[in-house]
Amino acid sequence: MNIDLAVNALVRQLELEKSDICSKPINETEIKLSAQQLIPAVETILDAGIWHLSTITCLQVADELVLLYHFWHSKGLTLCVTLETEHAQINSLTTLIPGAEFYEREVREMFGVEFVGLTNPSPLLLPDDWQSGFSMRSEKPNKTESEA
Amino acid sequence: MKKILNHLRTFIYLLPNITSVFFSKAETIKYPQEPSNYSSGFRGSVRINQQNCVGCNACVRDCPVSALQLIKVSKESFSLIHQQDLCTYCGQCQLSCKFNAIYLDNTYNQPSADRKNFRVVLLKKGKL
Amino acid sequence: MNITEFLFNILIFPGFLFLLALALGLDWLDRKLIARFQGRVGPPWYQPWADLLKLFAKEDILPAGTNVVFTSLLPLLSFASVMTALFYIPIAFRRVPSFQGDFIVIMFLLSVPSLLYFLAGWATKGVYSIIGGNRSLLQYFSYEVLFLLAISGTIITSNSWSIEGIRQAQFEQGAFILPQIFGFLLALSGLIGKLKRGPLDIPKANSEVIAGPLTEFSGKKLALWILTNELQTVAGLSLLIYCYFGNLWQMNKLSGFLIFSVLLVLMQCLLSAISAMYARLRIDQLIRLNWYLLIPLSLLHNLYLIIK
Amino acid sequence: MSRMVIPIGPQHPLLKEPLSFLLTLEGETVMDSSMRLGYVHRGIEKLAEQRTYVQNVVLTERICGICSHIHTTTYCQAVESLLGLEVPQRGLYIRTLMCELERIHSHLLWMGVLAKNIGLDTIFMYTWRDREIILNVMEEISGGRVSHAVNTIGGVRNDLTKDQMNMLKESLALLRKRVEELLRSIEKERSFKIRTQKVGYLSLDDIKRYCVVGPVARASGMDIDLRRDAPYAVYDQLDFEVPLMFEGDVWARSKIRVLEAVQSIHICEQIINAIPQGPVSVKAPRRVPAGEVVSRSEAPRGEVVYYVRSDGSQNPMRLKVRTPTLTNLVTLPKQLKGLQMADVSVVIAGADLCIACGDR
Repeated sequence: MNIDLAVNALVRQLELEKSDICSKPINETEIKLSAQQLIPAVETILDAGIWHLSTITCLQVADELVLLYHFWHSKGLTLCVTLETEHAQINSLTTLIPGAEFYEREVREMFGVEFVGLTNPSPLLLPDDWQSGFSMRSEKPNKTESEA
Repeated sequence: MKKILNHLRTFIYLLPNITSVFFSKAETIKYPQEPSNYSSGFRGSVRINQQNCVGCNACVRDCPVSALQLIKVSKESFSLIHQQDLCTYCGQCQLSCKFNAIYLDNTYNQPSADRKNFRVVLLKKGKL
Repeated sequence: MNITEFLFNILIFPGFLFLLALALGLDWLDRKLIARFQGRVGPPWYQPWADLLKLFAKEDILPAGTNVVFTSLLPLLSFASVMTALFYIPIAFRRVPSFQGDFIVIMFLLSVPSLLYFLAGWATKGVYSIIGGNRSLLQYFSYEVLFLLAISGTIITSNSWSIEGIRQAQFEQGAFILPQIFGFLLALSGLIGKLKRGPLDIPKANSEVIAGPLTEFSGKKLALWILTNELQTVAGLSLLIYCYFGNLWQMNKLSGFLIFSVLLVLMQCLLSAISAMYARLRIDQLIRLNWYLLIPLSLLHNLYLIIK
Repeated sequence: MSRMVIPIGPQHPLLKEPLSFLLTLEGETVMDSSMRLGYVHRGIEKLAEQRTYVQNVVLTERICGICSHIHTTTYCQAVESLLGLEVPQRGLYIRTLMCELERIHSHLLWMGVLAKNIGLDTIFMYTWRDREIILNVMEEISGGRVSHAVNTIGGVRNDLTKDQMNMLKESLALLRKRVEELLRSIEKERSFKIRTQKVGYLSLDDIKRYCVVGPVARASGMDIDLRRDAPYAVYDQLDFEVPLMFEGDVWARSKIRVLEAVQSIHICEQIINAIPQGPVSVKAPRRVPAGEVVSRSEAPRGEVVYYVRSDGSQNPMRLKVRTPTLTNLVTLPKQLKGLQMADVSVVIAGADLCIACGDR
């Protein structure tokens, strides 16, 4: 099963709009979702036979955190979820994809996104007594992005 | 019979290898006795062509580790300083230079115990 | 025997200095050979001496909470027991006090260092030391039996419990190496386990337990442990030479010394080649191999010798 | 039997890079394990945000000491696609050549580490001796043994001369002989086989659940290779096979890596014969238009993912690196459970960890 069919299934199940889907360079499709839609979306994708989660990218745009779930199956598929910076919280994928554990732990440490249901929330990269906040968050939160 | 022999052979599989290696020349070299030679493209140390440099700052701007430093007084008088202890010898300065002034060659810097020796004035032009 | 001759015998020849030179020479040969098998240059001849001197000059550190007297006694005792065993083994062209049963004494003295090695692991209280110590004890129970069983084939054939007796029997019956080649190979594999050489260096496998029981030792104590192991190599190899090639030379002659040296070097080559050729076994694999295959084989071998 | 907790790492002869394991042992059996990373965390992702695109080429090369070229390749690919640059064919060919040389070098290095960990020092010395051939070739081509600095945005820096091609041809012929010899040894050598077979088993289902990539996945029967499935550079013009095995243990992984090295030699020979004439790079502008891109490529250890987001300035707004080591690390607690203490070294070597990659 290929990415296009999975995208169609996603659109059908979650009733997405055309504007939520855009294509990016190097065979990449991006789909914008809300935080609640993530788990059903990943379930749909797994059902469609796309098992490979490449990574989870987190980035800060203005005062929002953007989580990007990069899937791959001959072509790329990115699920994009936007969260508030303060008290950012999202469901963990580790029950569906155990391989997501390290990516979620890293994002949790570096950006302070709380993953609900993360199997092993102990620190991965930073020391146990780390107290200097979330190091990957932008120092200048007012820096805005000029979208092309 | 041949099968049994092959099976027995797996118990001493490396024997032919180690005997043939034993009678051939060693791959390692005795370091101080035999000097190691660098290939022609080896990026050993940063050099400059005095005439070509115009002090355009391109190499300083692109240096990933800020190992180059340009002290510029006017268009004619400037000096270019190379910090060898910071340099990673990546060759980006050579690539960025439009005038073929800065380049890397395969001579090798001897290490030094003093940090001062790593600060090399590559170029001095005009009055500073 | 006057006092100077006595001191000369103890300290220089054929006593301490000669044995030291022999042990370190064999060590150098081992390192050089393995290096050449692997395509490297290898160390110069004085490298083992330099290593030993350096270790003796180094500061001696022990982890807090260990008993200093006990941990110092362990390497000293093991060194002493190997030296005592060497006193009964007629190295080169030296006559030794031989008596019925000295074979048993030598076997006992040679196995003392292994037991002390295990104790060293427990005495220094490191996790790696303890695991290494446990492994060395497990290994002790497999190779020691094998070595004893395999080499007792020569006792059965020669009907004597002394080294000199085994040697004399070979003058009458011919060298035991040909009729007892299997016994020799089994004894050699037992010896590899005894000396903790590759592929049976399980107690000190450096990718798993760092240096096993010796992890926490340093300085003079470590030097003594290493020296013990090297002297054990000399003792074990010469024991095998006496038991299997006993008739090839006469005592107290220079030609005897030369033949003995040649045999010693050849045996060392064999050991080096074996340790260069194989990967380290796992401890359970070793025990299975020993108790399911090698020990029954050596028993059968002895049974065959008795019936014959 | 009493339980004992033993630490492996951050400094341990078994690990070539710092990584911390805590193993709970019962006798010699591993009952539980926990892992910590971050001892070589250098904050490269954050650092990249403060540097220009050109400077980041050198920075990404420093992520890994073994697969340095693939990192710059993936990064340059990403930036080039943002810029809309068309890299000249000759440049792409040289890039691919370096990728494949690096794959051989990495696999040989890994094989040596595995052999060292199981106490077979002879194989270790032989593979590292053969690896030296590759390093010499790479130094001749690029001027650096490990940090090649071949890539630049818009192509490659170094052109291949006739002499270099001849040297490459000779070296590859010698290397092919050596690698085939190595392949025979790991197929036949008995002590190697009994140490590595049936150790660290991963089923096809585990591979899917843990999203494992690269040779570890292919050794369990997962047919995935980005070079074939999503060709980048010039892989669509080359002819090669993706070896596949189904045992799923460390022995299968070692064999598959050597088989891949043979394939890589084959690819290199094709490249030398087919390389077109022409320029090797095009000029790239310093400012990158706003946009985002996910770039993927097949490193020696599996899939490397770069995510680059640009806001139209000289510096990237976000650079995310996902290295294949992370996917292999996740599976380690599962692989280690119930093993003998002596097999821990085999499994850790079998996963082919590159901690510097994983930490970034």
